[in-house]
Amino acid sequence: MESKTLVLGVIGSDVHAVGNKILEVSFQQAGFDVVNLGVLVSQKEFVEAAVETNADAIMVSSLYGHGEIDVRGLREALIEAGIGDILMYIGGYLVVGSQDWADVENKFKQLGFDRVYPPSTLPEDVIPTLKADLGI
Amino acid sequence: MESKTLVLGVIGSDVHAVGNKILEVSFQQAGFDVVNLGVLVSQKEFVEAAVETNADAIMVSSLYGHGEIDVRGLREALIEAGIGDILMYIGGYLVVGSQDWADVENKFKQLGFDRVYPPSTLPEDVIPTLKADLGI
Amino acid sequence: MVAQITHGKLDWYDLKQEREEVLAGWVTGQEVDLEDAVRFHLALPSHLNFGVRMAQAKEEGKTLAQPRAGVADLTSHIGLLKFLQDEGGADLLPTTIDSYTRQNRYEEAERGLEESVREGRSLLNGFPAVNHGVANCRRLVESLSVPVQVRHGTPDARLLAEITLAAGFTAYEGGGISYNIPYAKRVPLEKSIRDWQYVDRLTGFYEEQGVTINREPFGPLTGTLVAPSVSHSVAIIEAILAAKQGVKSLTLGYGQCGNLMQDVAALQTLTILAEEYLEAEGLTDVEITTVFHQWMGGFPNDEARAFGVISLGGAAAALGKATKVIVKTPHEALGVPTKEANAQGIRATKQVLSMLQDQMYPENDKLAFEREIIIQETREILNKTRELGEGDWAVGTVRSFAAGVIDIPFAPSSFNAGRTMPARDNDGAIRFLSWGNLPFSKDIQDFHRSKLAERGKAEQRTPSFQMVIDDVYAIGQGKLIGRPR
Amino acid sequence: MVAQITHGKLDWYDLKQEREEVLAGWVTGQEVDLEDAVRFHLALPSHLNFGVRMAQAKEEGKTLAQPRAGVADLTSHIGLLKFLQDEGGADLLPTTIDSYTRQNRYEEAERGLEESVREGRSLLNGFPAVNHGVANCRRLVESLSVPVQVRHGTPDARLLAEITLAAGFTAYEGGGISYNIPYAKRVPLEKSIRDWQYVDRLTGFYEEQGVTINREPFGPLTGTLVAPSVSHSVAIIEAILAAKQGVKSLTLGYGQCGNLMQDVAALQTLTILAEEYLEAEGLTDVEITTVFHQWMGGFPNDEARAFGVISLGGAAAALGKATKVIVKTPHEALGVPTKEANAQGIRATKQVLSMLQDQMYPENDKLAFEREIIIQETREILNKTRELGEGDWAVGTVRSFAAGVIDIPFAPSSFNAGRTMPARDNDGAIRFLSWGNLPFSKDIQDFHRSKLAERGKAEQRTPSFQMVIDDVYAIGQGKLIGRPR
Ligand code: B12
Ligand code: B12
Repeated sequence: MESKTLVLGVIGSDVHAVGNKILEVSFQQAGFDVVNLGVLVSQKEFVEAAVETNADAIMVSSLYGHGEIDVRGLREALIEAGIGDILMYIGGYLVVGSQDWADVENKFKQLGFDRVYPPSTLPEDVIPTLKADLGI
Repeated sequence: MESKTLVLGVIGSDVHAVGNKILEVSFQQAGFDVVNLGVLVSQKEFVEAAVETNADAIMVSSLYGHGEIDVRGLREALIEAGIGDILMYIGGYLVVGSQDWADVENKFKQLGFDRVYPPSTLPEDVIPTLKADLGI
Repeated sequence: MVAQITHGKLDWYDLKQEREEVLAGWVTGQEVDLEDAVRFHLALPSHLNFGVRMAQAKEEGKTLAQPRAGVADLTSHIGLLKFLQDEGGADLLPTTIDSYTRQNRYEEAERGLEESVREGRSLLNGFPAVNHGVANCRRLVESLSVPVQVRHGTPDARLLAEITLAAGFTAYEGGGISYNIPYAKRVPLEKSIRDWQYVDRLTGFYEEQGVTINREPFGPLTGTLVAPSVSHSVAIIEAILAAKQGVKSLTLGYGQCGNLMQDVAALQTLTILAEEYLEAEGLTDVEITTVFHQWMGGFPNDEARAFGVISLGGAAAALGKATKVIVKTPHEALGVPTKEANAQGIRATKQVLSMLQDQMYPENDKLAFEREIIIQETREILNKTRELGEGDWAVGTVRSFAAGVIDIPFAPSSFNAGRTMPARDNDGAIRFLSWGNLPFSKDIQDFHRSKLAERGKAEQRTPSFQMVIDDVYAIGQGKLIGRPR
Repeated sequence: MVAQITHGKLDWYDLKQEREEVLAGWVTGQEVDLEDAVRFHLALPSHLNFGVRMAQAKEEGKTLAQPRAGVADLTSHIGLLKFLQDEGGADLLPTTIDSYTRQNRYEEAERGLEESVREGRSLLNGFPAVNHGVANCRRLVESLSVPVQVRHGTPDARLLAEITLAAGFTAYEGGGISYNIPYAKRVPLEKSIRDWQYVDRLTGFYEEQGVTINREPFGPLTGTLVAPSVSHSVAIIEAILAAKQGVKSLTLGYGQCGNLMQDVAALQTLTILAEEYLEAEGLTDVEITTVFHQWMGGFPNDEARAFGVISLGGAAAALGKATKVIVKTPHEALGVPTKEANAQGIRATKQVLSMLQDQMYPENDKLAFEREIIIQETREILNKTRELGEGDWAVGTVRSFAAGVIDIPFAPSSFNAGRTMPARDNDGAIRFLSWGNLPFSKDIQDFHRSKLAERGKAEQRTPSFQMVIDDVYAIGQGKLIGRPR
């Protein structure tokens, strides 16, 4: 299998590191090249890392509730950097409190994400879809 | 204070004895003469005891949920026995499950009870009202 | 007058006429065909057998969770049980019987059933299994994927046993003491013991045909401040009486007191004592498991607080290594629970059980002392009972209750002396403020006296019935010990 | 480059210029007037003082309950806290600060606050106290009838401390390690330790004026499989660092592991060790109390199961005699809780606390052994740290982290070695699968090796990172130990 590169990170002022660590290990075990930016990652860092590593997908985490504010403009920044059609997933606790999932999913799709995952997502729930989306 | 007589009992096939015991002691301490019929008391026993002891009030308990079925006709039986206007209270878990209290209260008032009490009633919640209703 | 009883094994053939009378008690009695029943049982997969599941859990050191539940109508009842199995994760299921059936008032049960169907809500507080009959009950047993037990509170449960056992239920709760004294007012013990010997002998018959039916004396009794030695004495007598009729699978019960040390000690001593007394009667081939009942007295109204009580009960069951735990619900103080609330109670309990599954309450001196107290008290009660019965446990039980040698607090029965006054000590363990005629030795009496004095001192009041009342309300009001404000 | 630090007491007058800079960090800094602040504090009734309330609870042997809570808008935040006080029965209140403020991003916090007011829901995950300023925060303090604490996760919390302490908050969570390593990525320890010395010195200043401000290092760190010796080491270092700046009221924290014995041993040793090390530094006039955090890792989605976890945490806190417990909510795995869910968490906890209030976890050999392990491990870490610092705890801490002598699992900080791998043993206690550079002696190493081997054997697998992952998910999935299916 041709190896695909994922850029991984937790956006904004968010420091939840545990899920990020587990995703890193799981994606590696599934055969991906993983560039893990860790926690507290700015939009700029995501864009630069994706450009530099010629990444195939960006995997954004947001756990702490400010996701909505933090991701605004990320898709636009990617377009500006010339990689506007890169695959982009987001997962975690995307808003403050619990809201109707369909609304949340819809909101983040409009913000430019291809797929949106709720908090209790396990790596094995994502990997097959990711492979399919990347054509592997 | 002139002493008033209460007939106390748990109606029907109901064996919940703890509240009944506590009510007995509490009413006694409050100065009433208490005729406690205990648990598993039929309508007939209530009526006979009230007539025999020339009671001033009947205090019916029902805890196990069948109260609705068990008390039907009790007021009529009292009327028949010539003590139709005796004061009558009921308390406990009057229906199966939890229903809107206003509905339950209303239902049991229509069944002939002067006052209807929910399960978490303490003796001290009742005694002042009872004294007032009996004019003491 | 009630006939003289003994604890000897009933002769199956002598029971023939009595069985006919019992089965004539309601029209569905005609459906009972023992041969067919045995065939049905033998064809049931073993994962539906209650005793087998309990033995397996004991072996694995796991604590299983079982709710209480029952509604009038069959379809609704099956739906309820499936919900508790699938959404609650119940390891074992119940069928709680309504209160008319418990008093053998089948006409009233029939009326309640009809009205329930008409109104589309259960007007009965349980499932009237006798009225439903064998065929209907089999539909129930076959719809489930875990074992199911009959739970009730019936002094004369002969017809109910005939019908439900023929229908494939593999477990049956109750006993001649535990389903009389807390559940009846005027039923003589001679009668209820003899009626339960019938049930046990019927169970023994099934065992003889290779069908294991689990029997469970009702441990918590009145559920209200019952000290371990009192409930242990009753459980062990019922175990002996059952085993003498051929019962081989016994689950002995105990209702949570609330002091963790006392609860663990009670669970540990229950098996020890039961095996000791069964062995003394030569009854050695009986599988003993235990059941812990989450707090059986008054609950807090608030659901969150009720979850606290439930979880603490789960913790005590797990740490004391009960084989199963009977689960309460966050609606306990509100009325018969919705199925959702019932499932919630199971799930909260299972979370605690599994988190504590590999943990033990640590062995220590105080625990050993607490065990010693329970063992000594129970032996004093049981040995006096055996003495009064001149070696016969059935006779001894009747005489013991008459003499107040066994005495259950708050029991409605007129055959119970009602002379004891239980109250919590300063650590929340249940002790005796007065022990009536319980045949306690001087050191046990001194122990209780000193324990209550200690509490009285801490609360600056003389122990009295007010203390008992305060303790009855305490857990419902968010405390364990009913201390003055 | 960051300036060299020492653990010595900062000179209040030397801080003058730094204080001015800090206060200039946001417009509300101008509202701070220390003289006025001291007057305000001295006029507060003593039942609103956090440290006084904690000392009293310790004296009475009671465990108090405190929630977490914070929303953006002032009125809503006051409403929330009053609800938790009145409907939840919270003994102590929090004010949880939003994550922008924690990173000193006051502009973003301002925007989040404005948007929250506009949309009528909180877009911030906490209360931006700096943006609200002194006068607004005082309204908050004065609206409540129990003490209130600032809870956050801020590496540089100087301005937040200036404002909230001036506003009458009487307790302040955090520390130079515990609010850096789990909460930041690139903040050097020299910087966060020095910034927290500022906060502690400010607290010391208040103490000098007769105003007790309670300080609480954040015990649970990353909340995920942190062994007691690691969190104890951090708590004790922060206690020393704080006390050296004049802090007199300290609450040391520990996050529930889930094994009851380990949790009780951890709570018991925390005070013992803290007093030992403080005394060695000549810091003897410090009041030490403890805080137990209900399970800080991933929670079950199901609310009923969450109640089970919460209640078990309450039980551990009560049996271990923590002075207070920080309460989770049934919404933990769903997102920031509603105020109702938050109050439910408190009430479930309080029910358990009060039912166990007069009960103790029994003293026994295994508990003593577990205490010995924690004590020995902690001493090994702390003594090595002191050695590396040549007697200076601030210096030693920086060097210890650089060397992996202190190492917090799953921490995001690049100043944390991240070389240990914690995992549960076969009883569910947290041990080390690998201890990286933790300065453990051979017998401690052998202990961990044998404990993990025991579990590996029971599960028929070689301990590996998969075991760690399984343990991370376990409680969320209804178990304590992440065993393979
Ligand atoms: C541990 C924890 C912490 C630790 C974090 C330590 C650390 N540095 O990692 C500490 C204590 C420091 C902490 C702090 C805070 N936390 Co926190 N925390 C948790 C907790 C309990 C567990 C998180 C966790 O580790 N889970 C285990 C991992 C394996 O799961 P995960 O993180 O969810 O990740 C999985 C999935 O989400 C998914 N996923 C994640 N990202 C992505 C991305 C993609 C593309 C895909 C496909 C999938 C995916 O896959 C992952 C692996 O399975 C959760 C609640 C919970 N879940 O029970 C709250 C929680 C996330 N925290 C919360 C909050 C608010 C905070 C604080 C703001 C306030 C506070 N309570 O103190 C601070 C924020 C600090 C900050 N600036 O970020 C909230 C978020 C609320 C919301 N969004 O509505 C939660 C939900 C708790 C709550 N109910 O209030 N927290
Ligand atoms: C202990 C108990 C038992 C014991 C009773 C032992 C005994 N013989 O006394 C046992 C285990 C035997 C038992 C059996 C059953 N119980 Co029960 N039991 C309880 C429990 C836990 C506590 C009752 C109690 O003692 N409370 C303490 C006393 C002091 O309070 P009280 O009884 O409510 O009385 C006070 C007030 O109600 C009020 N009051 C009562 N009567 C009156 C009358 C007047 C006039 C006034 C003014 C006030 C008043 O004042 C009293 C003193 O404060 C309650 C649930 C709860 N409350 O937490 C369920 C409960 C009452 N039981 C219930 C049921 C269904 C049963 C069973 C049918 C089934 C079963 N679960 O096994 C059987 C019925 C047996 C029968 N035929 O009656 C239900 C009733 C449901 C409903 N109505 O919707 C309850 C609510 C549990 C539940 N949620 O399902 N039970």
